[in-house]
Amino acid sequence: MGEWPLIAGQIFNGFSVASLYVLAALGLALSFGLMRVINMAHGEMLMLGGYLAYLTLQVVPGPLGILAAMPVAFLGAAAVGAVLEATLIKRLSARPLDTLLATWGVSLILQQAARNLFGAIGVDVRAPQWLNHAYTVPSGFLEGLTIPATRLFILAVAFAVMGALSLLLARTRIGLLVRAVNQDRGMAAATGINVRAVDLSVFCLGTGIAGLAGVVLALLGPVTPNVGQSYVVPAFLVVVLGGLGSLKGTAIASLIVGLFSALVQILVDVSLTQVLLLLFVIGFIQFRPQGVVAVRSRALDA
Amino acid sequence: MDMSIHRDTPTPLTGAPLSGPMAGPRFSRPVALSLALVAVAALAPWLVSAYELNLLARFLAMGLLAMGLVLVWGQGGVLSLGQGVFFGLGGYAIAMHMKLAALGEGELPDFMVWSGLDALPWWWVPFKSPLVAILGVMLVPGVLAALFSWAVFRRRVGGVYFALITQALALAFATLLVSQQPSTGGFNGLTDFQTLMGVDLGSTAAAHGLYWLTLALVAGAFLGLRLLMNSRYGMLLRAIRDGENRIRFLGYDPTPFKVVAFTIGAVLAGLAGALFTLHAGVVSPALVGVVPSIEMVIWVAVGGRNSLAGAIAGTLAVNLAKDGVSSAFPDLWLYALGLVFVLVVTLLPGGFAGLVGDVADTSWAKRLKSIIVGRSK
Amino acid sequence: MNATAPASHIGTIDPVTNLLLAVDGVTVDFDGFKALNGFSLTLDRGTLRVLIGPNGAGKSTLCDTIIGRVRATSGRVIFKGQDITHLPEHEIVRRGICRKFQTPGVLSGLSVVDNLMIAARRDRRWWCSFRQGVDAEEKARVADILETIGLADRAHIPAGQLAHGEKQWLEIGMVVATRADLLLLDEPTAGMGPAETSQTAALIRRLVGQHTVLVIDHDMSFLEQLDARVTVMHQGQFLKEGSVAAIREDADVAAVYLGRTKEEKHG
Amino acid sequence: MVMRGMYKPVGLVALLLAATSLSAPVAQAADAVKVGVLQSLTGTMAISEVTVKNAEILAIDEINAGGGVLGKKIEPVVEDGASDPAIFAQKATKLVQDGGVVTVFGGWTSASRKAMLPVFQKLKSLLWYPVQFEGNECSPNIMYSGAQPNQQILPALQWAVEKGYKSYFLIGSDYVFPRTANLILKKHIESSKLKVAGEEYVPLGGTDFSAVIAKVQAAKPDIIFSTLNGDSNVSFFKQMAAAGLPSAKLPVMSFSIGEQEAVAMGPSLVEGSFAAWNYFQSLDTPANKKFVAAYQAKFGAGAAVTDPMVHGYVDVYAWKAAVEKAGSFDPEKVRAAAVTLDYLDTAMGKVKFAANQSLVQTGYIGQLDPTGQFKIIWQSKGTIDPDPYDPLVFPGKKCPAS
Repeated sequence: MGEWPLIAGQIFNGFSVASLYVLAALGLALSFGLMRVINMAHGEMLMLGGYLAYLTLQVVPGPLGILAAMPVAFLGAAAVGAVLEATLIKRLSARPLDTLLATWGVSLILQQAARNLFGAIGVDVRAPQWLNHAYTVPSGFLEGLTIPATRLFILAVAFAVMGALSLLLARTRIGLLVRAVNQDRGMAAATGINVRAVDLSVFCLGTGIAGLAGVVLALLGPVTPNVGQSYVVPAFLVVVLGGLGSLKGTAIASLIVGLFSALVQILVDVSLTQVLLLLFVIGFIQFRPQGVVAVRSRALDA
Repeated sequence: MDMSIHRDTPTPLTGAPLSGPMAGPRFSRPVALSLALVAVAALAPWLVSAYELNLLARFLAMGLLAMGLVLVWGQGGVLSLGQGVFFGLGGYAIAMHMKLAALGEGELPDFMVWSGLDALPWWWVPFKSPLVAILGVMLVPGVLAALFSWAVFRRRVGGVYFALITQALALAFATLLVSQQPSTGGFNGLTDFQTLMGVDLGSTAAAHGLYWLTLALVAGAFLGLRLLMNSRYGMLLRAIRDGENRIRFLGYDPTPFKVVAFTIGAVLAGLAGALFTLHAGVVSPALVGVVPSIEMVIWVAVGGRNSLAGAIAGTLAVNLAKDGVSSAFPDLWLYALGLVFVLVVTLLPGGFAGLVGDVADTSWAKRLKSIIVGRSK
Repeated sequence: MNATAPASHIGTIDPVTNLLLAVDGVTVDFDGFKALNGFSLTLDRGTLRVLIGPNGAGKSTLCDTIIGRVRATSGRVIFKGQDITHLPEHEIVRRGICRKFQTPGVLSGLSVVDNLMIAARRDRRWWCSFRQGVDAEEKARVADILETIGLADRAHIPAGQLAHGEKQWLEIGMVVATRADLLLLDEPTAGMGPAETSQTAALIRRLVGQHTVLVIDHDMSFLEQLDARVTVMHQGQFLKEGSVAAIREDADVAAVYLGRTKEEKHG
Repeated sequence: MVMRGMYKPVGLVALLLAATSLSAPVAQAADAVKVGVLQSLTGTMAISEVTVKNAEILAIDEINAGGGVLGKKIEPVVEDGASDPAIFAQKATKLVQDGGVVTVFGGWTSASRKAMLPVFQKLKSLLWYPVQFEGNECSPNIMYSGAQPNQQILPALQWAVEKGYKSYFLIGSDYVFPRTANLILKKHIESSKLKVAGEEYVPLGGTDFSAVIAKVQAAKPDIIFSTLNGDSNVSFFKQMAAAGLPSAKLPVMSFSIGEQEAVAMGPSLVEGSFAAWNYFQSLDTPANKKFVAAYQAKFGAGAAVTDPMVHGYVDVYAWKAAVEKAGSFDPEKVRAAAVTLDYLDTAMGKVKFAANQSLVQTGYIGQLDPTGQFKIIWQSKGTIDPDPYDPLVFPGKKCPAS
């Protein structure tokens, strides 16, 4: 087995990791684009999704449990997001940096609540048998390249979520309202749009997607009280790279981060990859401070 | 005038500016108060036990970092979630020197030996000199902070973005320290220090001396930062916080002002890290990562992001509470810490310094006071 | 004023004339929408010019382009014979252009006098900000401006607590305090009553001569009080130039404005 | 006035300080002796260390129920190390200097032990450290009951060599223990003329193994030796299974997966994989049955019992035996007595402290069954003497004679 399968495998892994980051970062980017706030408890929405998957699997065991878990996690996390938005984010909307700190507090509380409810050691969520196999290239120059079905499944979920979201934003009335508020908050409010309701729905949608992401992350990783923390910092970097809350920007930024990490890992270990990734991001904003997708308009902040 | 931020409309910190930013006569009373406070604190070695003195010294060292955050975050509006990095750099700089100072000719620190190194890494070599180490405590974090913040601010990346990037910096730095075990001591960090410039660190005299050194630096930084905040620089920094573009279109370049604030914050963090390392006897990646870095911000949030004294008080209060509560009620501590984040930031953006200011200004407080005083008679 | 900065070679423009500013064929393209489309304008030293045009004509974008907040897609901005098209904003300001924004851009956390002191500061390099003490000349100038804009008795309250009209005046004061040669005043009378508007017009007329002033406004009575040459913009392009009276009578100007004047006044 | 607001908080803290310094230690009953229990109750390590604290408290309670030590009841003082070495050092000082404890049981990470070491040396006290570690350390003020590398890692290699595995892939979390363990393993594998197929590290808590698994697939080893820590194990086994490499296909020998971790990960995920320890819950001895029953009676019927827990438990009993032999609570005398004790019959079998203050104990290999318990499939021939310095990797290094 030569170099090629390894490189091809890493390109696939780059896409796979990117799909995880897209799912983890999408909700974050959505509410950041609209409300300019970052929810530091976003990682705990992923965690919540994992635990909801665990609970669902207790009720619906069997091969299709994981599919049932996705809507449950979406709704559960969206509900928690609604509470968070209505009680906290709303009050702090004019102070984005303070929102960061306050939601960090929420994240500590949610982690400890999970510890008290489910125990510190985590729970068991397993990929069903129909996902637990891999496709291997039998011959040719890519001989030995292995593609796990679970990772394909997560890629598919990521594409489906992005597709659904862009349809929602482009084709529905809710999407129209979101775009209106996104473009000019004051004007939208003046034309009678209930800006508060739009904020609330988008925030819920964002946390819901995080809940959904939590389910698929549980297929490849642990479900523990602090699992959110291990995904949330890369998700933040995706938001920084992606620019202001555009779907396209988030997807491209995830892909950049995923491919960069996967390809650099051929040469150096994972620890060093993290450092190089940060340097890459700082280097990147030297050239494109506004992120992958620039929003160029007259509405610059005075 | 009140020292606190009042909700979203920060009140200025300067006195009557036409009579100059250093409104003269007002300065004497606070100076007298400061001196009295420092004098009382200087007596601590005879008032508290050796352990409590050590604890106080550690927390005062952290207070140095907290005051830096007042400048960076309170005055400059720049939220750094990566102060642990600079704290760690200062700590490691002094720790490396102490490790080297304990060695004989040609010896290596033990962790290097069992990591398979046979020569000292080049960047360790200068730290043999105590002078380099002491300068390094300030210069290494200072230069890194200046370069890093300049690279980010000059592209006008700030606010939430900057906070997130500093958090990634904290994660990357901690990971790097852990993974480069042969030259950093890895997860274990550096510990077991014997002497600093010939002084036996285990002695009571050293403990007292280091405490006084910390206290002196805290007092010095307090006065220095007050001067700075009352200077035209301080005024411009606050102006940039409130309207960066307005300042830019008045012909100022905001970038260096923010870079200077961030760098001063980092130098203070580095000093704090070095002092903390001397008091704690250990420096490790556990002090520099994402979680400790954000906890540093909460000390300041609790005390008051615009109050130097509040920042020290907040640091002492949060850490004393942690010391007391986390052993007896570990679960409760985590809930409490989370709630403090939420409540202080939401309801008390000026921290307790702001609260105290507010309360002192309201007439009902005076009435309450008179009632209490009246009753006690 | 700033001899060390590299001066680009000026082709058609003769630096010895009275010319202060030349906007030379500037186009600004926002994702296909041309806010400015090959627009040119020249201003002589010590003159007053009024810029009008319907919403979206590109008036604010022109100010933004001169001051560097928006960058020209093509074309040049020449100030005092030097190309400033690509200079950083603060460099442009230091060369002598200052702008009042449409929505008052005062520093609400600082006191009125601090706002003016910051604007009046001649040396704006960061390393000079650590010095203690106040320049006597700057202090006198600020006191003078405080009198002029009528805020002397409110000098020490936070600027955020001023009424809207007072904020406008404060910002005009700040712009003047910078000693800029060219003042860009974007809607200086927005939110003002007739009496305040007249005072503002008088103030601006006093500034002319010492400064070159470019005013953007819609209020016809204000324009008449200013009594200056008027340039009319439409869809990012030059439409007409002339005296207030001539512009008033002009059929083309009437055509682009017709039926829209009322809403303009509120915008 | 400007300053009034500024100085109030200082007054507040002065009050707080006064309060703490006034909270004088509760007067100690004449018939009680204080010992410290110092584990992380918060932070990332709490998950593991709380169970060790439980086991230590259990032993103390049992001894108290049986009459105490030298006629005194043991009074445990529990402190939180908060997963932070600096706090471990701080709390160790607090316990010994201000808390008046005669000895301390605690620590898990090497980082916490290294931070506490100077404290115990300076204050001339004694720490009982219960977790397997990388060796390379001998302090007269620490009793090391956890395995030295030659008591856990090398027995595992010996077993694998006996089983005929030729090609070894080393995967670890990126910190001290895995790095040192793998350094030792590499030397021994190479000196046995076998092959190291690869060596990979992921950051502590890392969740992405895609690249590591790709490298494993490329190297095609016979067995993986894993020093992964904590949650990373879950990600590793899930992603191995997803890549079509369950432990049935490619065996994994873990050094940090115990009964507790196996239950948390879902036993079916790790079923069939191997682990090397000096104790398994399934150990079939009367002493162990009694210990497990007592633990589960106190902390829940299904509670898992692990190697570090039993070491913490045994430490307390070893301390008691040493105190009784010395006839004193003085740390110096207790230490001298501890290394001259005869074999104790404990839940983990016959153990005693060697002259280098590490524990003489047996090495076991277990294979995980579907219930999360280990089936013991191999054990060392008799007890193994602890050797803090591997002679192959660190020739000539020895503990200073104590």
